Amino acid sequence: MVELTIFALGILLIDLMVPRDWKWINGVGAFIGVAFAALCVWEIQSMSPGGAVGFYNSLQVDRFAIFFWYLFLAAAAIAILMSARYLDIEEEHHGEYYALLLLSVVGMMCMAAGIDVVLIFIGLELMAISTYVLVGFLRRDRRSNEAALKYLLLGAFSSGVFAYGLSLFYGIAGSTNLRDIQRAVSAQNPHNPVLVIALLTTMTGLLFKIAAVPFHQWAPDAYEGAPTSITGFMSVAVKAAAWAMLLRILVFGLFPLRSVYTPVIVIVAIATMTGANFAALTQSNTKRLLAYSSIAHVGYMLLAFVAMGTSQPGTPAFADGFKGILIYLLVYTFMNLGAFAVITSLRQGNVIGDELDDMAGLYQRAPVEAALMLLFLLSLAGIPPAAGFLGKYYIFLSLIESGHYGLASLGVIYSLLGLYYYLKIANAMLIRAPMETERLSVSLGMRCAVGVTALATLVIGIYPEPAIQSVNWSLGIVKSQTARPIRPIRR
Amino acid sequence: MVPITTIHYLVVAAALFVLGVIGVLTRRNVVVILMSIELILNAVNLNLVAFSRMWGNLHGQVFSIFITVDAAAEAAAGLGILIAFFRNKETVNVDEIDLLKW
Amino acid sequence: MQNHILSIILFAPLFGAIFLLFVPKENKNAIRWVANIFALGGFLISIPLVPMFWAQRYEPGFKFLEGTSNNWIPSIGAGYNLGIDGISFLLIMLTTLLGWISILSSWTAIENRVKEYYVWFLVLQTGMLGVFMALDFFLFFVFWEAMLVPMYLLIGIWGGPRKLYAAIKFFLYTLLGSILMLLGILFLYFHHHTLTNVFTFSIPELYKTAPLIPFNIAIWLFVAFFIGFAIKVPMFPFHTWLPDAHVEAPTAGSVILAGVLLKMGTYGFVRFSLPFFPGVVSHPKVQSWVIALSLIGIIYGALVSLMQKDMKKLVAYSSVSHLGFCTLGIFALNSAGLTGSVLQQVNHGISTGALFLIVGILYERRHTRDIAEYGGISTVMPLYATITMIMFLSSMGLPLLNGFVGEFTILQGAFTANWKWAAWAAPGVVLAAAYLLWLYQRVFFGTVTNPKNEKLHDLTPREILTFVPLIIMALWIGLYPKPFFQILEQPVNQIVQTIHDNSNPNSPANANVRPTADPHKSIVAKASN
Amino acid sequence: MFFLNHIYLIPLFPAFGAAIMFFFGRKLQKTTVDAVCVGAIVVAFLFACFTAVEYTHFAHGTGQPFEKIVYTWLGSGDGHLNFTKRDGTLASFNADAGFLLDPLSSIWLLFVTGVGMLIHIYSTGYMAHEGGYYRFFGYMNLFMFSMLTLILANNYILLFVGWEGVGLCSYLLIGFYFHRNSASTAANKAFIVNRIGDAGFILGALTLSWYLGSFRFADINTLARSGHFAIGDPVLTAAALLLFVGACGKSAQIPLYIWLPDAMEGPTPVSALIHAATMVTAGVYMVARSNAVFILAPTAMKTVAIVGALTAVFAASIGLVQNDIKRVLAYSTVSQLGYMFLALGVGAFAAGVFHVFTHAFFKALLFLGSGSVIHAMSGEQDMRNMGDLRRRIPTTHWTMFVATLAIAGIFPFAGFFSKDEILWQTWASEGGAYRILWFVGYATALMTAFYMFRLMYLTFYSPSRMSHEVEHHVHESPKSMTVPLVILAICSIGAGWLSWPHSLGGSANFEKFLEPVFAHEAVVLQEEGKSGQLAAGKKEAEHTDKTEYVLMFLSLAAAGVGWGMARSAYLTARKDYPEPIAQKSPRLFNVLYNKWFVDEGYDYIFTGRRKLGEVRLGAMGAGEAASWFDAKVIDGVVNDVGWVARAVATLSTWSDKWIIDGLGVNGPAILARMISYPARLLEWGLVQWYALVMVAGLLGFGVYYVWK
Repeated sequence: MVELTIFALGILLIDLMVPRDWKWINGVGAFIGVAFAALCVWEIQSMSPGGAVGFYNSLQVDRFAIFFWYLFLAAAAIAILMSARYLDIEEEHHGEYYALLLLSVVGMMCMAAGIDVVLIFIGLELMAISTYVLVGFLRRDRRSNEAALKYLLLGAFSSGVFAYGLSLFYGIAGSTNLRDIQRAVSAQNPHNPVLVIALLTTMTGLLFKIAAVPFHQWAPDAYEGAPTSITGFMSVAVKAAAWAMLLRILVFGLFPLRSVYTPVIVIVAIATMTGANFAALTQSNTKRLLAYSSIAHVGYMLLAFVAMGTSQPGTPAFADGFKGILIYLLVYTFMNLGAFAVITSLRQGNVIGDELDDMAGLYQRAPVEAALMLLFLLSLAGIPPAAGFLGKYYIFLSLIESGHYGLASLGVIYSLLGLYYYLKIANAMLIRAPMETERLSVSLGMRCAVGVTALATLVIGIYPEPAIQSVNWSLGIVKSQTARPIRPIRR
Repeated sequence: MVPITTIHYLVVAAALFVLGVIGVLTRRNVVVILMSIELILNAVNLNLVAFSRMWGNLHGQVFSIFITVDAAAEAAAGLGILIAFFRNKETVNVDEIDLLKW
Repeated sequence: MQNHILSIILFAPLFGAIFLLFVPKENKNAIRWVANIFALGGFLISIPLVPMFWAQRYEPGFKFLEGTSNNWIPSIGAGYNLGIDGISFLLIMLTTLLGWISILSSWTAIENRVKEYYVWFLVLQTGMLGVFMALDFFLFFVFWEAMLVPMYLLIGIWGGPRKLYAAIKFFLYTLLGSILMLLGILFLYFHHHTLTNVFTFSIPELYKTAPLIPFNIAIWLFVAFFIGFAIKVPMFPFHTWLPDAHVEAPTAGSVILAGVLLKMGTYGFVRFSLPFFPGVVSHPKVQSWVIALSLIGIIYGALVSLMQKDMKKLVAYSSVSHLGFCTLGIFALNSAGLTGSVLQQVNHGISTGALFLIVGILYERRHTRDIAEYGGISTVMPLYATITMIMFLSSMGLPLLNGFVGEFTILQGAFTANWKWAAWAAPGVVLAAAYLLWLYQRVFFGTVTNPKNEKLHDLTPREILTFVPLIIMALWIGLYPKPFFQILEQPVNQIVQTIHDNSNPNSPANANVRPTADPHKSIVAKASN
Repeated sequence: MFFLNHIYLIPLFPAFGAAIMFFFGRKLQKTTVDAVCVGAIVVAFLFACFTAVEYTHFAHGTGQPFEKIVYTWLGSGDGHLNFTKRDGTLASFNADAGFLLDPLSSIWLLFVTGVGMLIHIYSTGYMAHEGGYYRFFGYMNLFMFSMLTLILANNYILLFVGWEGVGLCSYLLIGFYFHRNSASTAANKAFIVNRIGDAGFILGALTLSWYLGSFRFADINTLARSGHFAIGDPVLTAAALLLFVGACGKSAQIPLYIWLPDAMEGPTPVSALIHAATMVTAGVYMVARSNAVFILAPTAMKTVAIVGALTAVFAASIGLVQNDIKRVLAYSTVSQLGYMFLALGVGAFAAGVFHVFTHAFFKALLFLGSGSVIHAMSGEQDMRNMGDLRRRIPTTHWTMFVATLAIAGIFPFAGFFSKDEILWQTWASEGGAYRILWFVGYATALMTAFYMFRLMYLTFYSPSRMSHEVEHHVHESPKSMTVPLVILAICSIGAGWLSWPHSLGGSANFEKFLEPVFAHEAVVLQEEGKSGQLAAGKKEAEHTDKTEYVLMFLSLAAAGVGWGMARSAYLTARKDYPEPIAQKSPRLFNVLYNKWFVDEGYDYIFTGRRKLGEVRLGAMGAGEAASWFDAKVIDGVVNDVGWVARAVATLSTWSDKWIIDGLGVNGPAILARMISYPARLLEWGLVQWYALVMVAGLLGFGVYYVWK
């Protein structure tokens, strides 16, 4: 993290020096930074295989965290690849962009690794504020401003509520460390009103960040308004970070309260799937459509979370639910980023390219991209052999294992709706006649981005073993939440 | 004269919190809404300080300082974005921010 | 070769598709040649399978096994595990043959976006073959779903005026069924784990545990699978996607759709529903319900096609009727019925495939399928008329042609199961003659009334070539079906045996009684050592 | 034994011919076609004769059947593919391509090949100027193949092959002039009506296999005669009735006879071969073949007898007034078939078969003769425009006259013996009710004589009613046509003598020959308490009976009377001559002339080709209803589900927009004034609305928690 911060600042400095037409240097720098960070993460991982706790017991670098770190870095890297050309077109090429990107990644890392609410909160805010700015990065675009403003107001509001809940937890536990909170909470009667208020307010914050109904409405606006590359980045990285935080707090910290929060989650899950899927059906704006679809995916993941919440740790249902969420996030990162990458590449000199009509006849204009987009869409719809199926598979499996047949069949119906609106895009791309016929010019970075994501989607779909292994590896720790010897590491 | 216990602080904080929420919901001026959010955060701070007093450790106070900083940062970012917005649209009324809908 | 022949057959078309990607898009004829060569190749390399299989047709169990139960995704116990028995063998041969024929038939029919067309077609081919070969449920499901996409695009891109509607309807409808089936699969998977403490998708393994599921749960699983397969077949109330899909699809698409895709449903019944839920299928109520649907399908489909004005729709509804026969045979639950059903599936592939080719040929010349547009065609296209007559006869089940063998065997099975069923199915045979001959009269007999029809040219050599293999097969099965019966004998008898062993004769009474514990024990023992 | 062992070749010769026609026919010369097709039949005929001779040596009197199994057709052939019989035991599912020759089939074999050969020769002349020459002969050969398969099959399923095959060929040949809509319609009618019968047949065969465990005639007969089954066994009765449904379809009995008259749309040789001599007798053959089963089912026997008698008189009554020469013959065929079934029904199998045998000759002759007439009249078929042909086409005239005498049952022509035997058996087989059947048959005999001589007089004797250009085209047919006529004429005289009855001092060789096939039935019949006339041993004893002579005389008298009536009515029929029946009762004439309106009734009720007012009944009606149901209800539901989903979506996302726009139309002022501030919150796309929803959600959680 530290090194990322350094890079971020470094980019800011360089940005002042380099002339206008050398701005791409920033991108390169940011990319190097991400690569270097990945290197360091790998080093940490090899250095302390069992995981380590630092920063005065506020930061736990366990496999769970490392898994997410890799995820964030990958997302950031792809986002950077996507951005360069896009920013040229938008004439918003500034170093801050990359700096903020990297900083938000730092925030995410804190969220994923933090076991102290303070650190988690700081990470959250670091990420959030950077993304507010990134969303509003297109200063001349009213939609962008508006999105940023809305996102900021609601985000700040929600984090206020979140913080309120945390403060109450501190009051109950007398410590801000999740482990202590867990201990204290398990001692308490789960139906103590203060506890419940604390829990609910906290959950409000968490659910807001993962954009679950009814705390989702910021998402479509923000996604639509933001620069497309950022939309992609938000829809995967920010979401993943929020999930990491949610899992940390609800599964790690507040697990004793699951009898209280699971029923609520059930309602939220159903509401999320319903609202999002139905809303997505009639969207005519691709970005907004994908925004709703990503909310719907949150609903599916919440189903898995329900399966976890209603079954004992150690049972296959619990494990598969957990795996389901992580794999879903992993797969989702690639397929959604890929989809947004394709949409980003539609941004040409005169076209904004986020309307469904801009997709029309994409096949004639850029066959490869259209084909890959089809792959991403199928993956989103959960059609094998695309990767998306793996996530669906685990979620349905965990539901079956924990005996939620009703929820499972609900999931069936909604995945049908999902298929329908993904097919709308596919039809536009492959079947409708193109509106303008000149071939789409796609930058090298974009090609790399799309290629990488497509490759990942396909490979994970056809040979998911490594993915599943990595998830198992990362869960080796979360499954057994028993205390482990604390070895402070100096960095 | 009643001794002032943690509960009192909590009640006051809760009141502040609710006020902030109502402010967020009702005021039309974005700046005022930002201020209401500050209100909420202050409620949080009050809580934290009271609790840290109750437990006799410093976690809460540390946390409250962090939150103050964060509030400042948020306000800064918010105002920046608001200025950009104002440039384009010449208004700070939330009920005129309705370009993105449905 | 012997050990990997299945993989070779399976991936030959896919290889062709990938190869095709490197052929320049402008050079249409080159693309056509390459595609046809690969299609023919795909068929030819499946030929060696015939003698190999014939040699071991009586050996029990699956043959040409490939891969293990968990060499693919060990951590969830899914494996790249192939193997065939008599049933899948016949369907695989049918698939390769029809794949080649339909690709050959679309030489002139497809003019725009030729390259994609053939690529998707070859991909589809691999998907279908995979469904019939997979011995692993996960693998099976992957193929089952993957195959929807190319079909969807074939209908959606190269289809008729209402192609979008038809394509989406097809996709959604089928997906609904398959996801329900997925839930069923997952339950079996989990149930196997609870019994044996092993997570595996291997179908032979699940064969051991699935029948132990108590009736009151198994019935729901059966329903889940049933809907999945019934939509695919399609059985009576789930059939409405079929006419739309057929009418809109390009000719070759219809051929494959009718010839192979529909068989997946029936294949699913035979391969999964029966051995997995013997207690349920042999439960009198369930059986009679399914049979009732089949019988309704037979008569209903025939009646509806009697009144169709669009040739292709007529043939489509006739498929509903024919597949009613197939399901009737399957759920008669005896050797004759099952044998006849599988045979009839092959026959339906041959004759209905041919019927769609026939309709397609007229459509290519006149771009209308409206029966009223035609009349007296047999004077302008005598050869075409003759071939059509042969195929109509085979479709309506005239002895010494393939249709009769299957239908009669099915009727035998149905009759011995319950004579009323056969009695109800019999009108279907009469109506089949009615709608087909009436169609023939309206299209081929009489004088050429429509001036547009006077210039029609008779079949080209390529078109003749598409029919030759089908006619040969029709005559072969009609005259000397013995080999087919022998190939089907072992698997069919095995299935019937399973049902017989696991069905409790006085079902309604003690259907809900849990099976005794010792089978579980034995299974556990099996798993442990 | 060469011929017996290669008996399967007999059907293959014509099959070969048909195949040649199918592949190369279009390019062949007429002469080549003749050589191939007629040659095939000639070879088949010779082969058949030799086979029959060999068979007589093989069986030397015992009449033991010869069976030759070529290969296993249906079934895996290794006995592992089984089905469960009614009694729960397993039986192997098996149908061989096997051939059976016994007295019954040898008789059919001989006259089918023989008559077939003659008709082929005849056709070379008759069809000489027709298009699609090769097609015609290809179909004819295909028909011969099917018919021979039918005759020689050793099990029901192979028999069904021939059964459907002849149906197909009759379809193809009726529709030979496919340009004529009437022809193709008649063809469809024939095939579909036959299909109905076939369904019954298949079910009957299945019943037998389910009950007795085999399709082989040999097995079934042995089992049926083993005495394990009580007389009147319900299952066997059902099987017999179902088989009889098949027979009704093929042999044009009530209610399925309707296709045969229309079948006259085909070329005349076809009518002669298929719709008079051979195919239509297949039903008789099948029932006779299944005699062992039928005899155990008295109910079925009664049904057969009654249906037969009714058909006989019914068809004859229609035949009385028809004007199309071929239609008259068609109805007479139906009526004669009725006779045959009457015979079978009363247990006189031998007599029935004998009538088939004689009928084959004289009815073929009549059709060919009428064909020759039509040929001479250059296509005219209406008897009202004929007359006075006897000198113009003498050969045709005298041959047809012989045939008429035969069918009318004038001694000593063939028809006399067979028909008389049937009537006598009907009278004698059982008392009471059966006497009514006898009377019906007797009345039919009278009518037969009447309409046949009506035909003769109108065609050959009465003053000419021809138009002039027709008149001077009239010419005798070529040798290729007349020679077969002569041969058939000789047969029509002589065929009857094969079974010269004992009562007239003969020794019914024909029946003796068939005895082994039916003998057991005699025994059973006696057990049933009937007098077993056809048990040959008993015969002499029976013939002390005087009634047989009385009946003989009566039937002769009937024939004479009919002849007389016809002569008086039509000998001098000029243009628009009076129809005697029409004069007696116009209404009756109308009904008869319109064939009792049966076709119309069927069209209303079963096919639905005619609408009953607004409603359409029958198959087409059901079809329309079903397609409506399919489009509106089933698919409707499917689409509605989709529609509802879309609607919900639209509502959930667009309702607010709609509200706002609606209010916008009314003017923002009203909005501002009336609902100034909550409405603003309502407006979608507003931050505070989002926030409100969030808070609402939070509170909702609380409420939900408390409430739980």
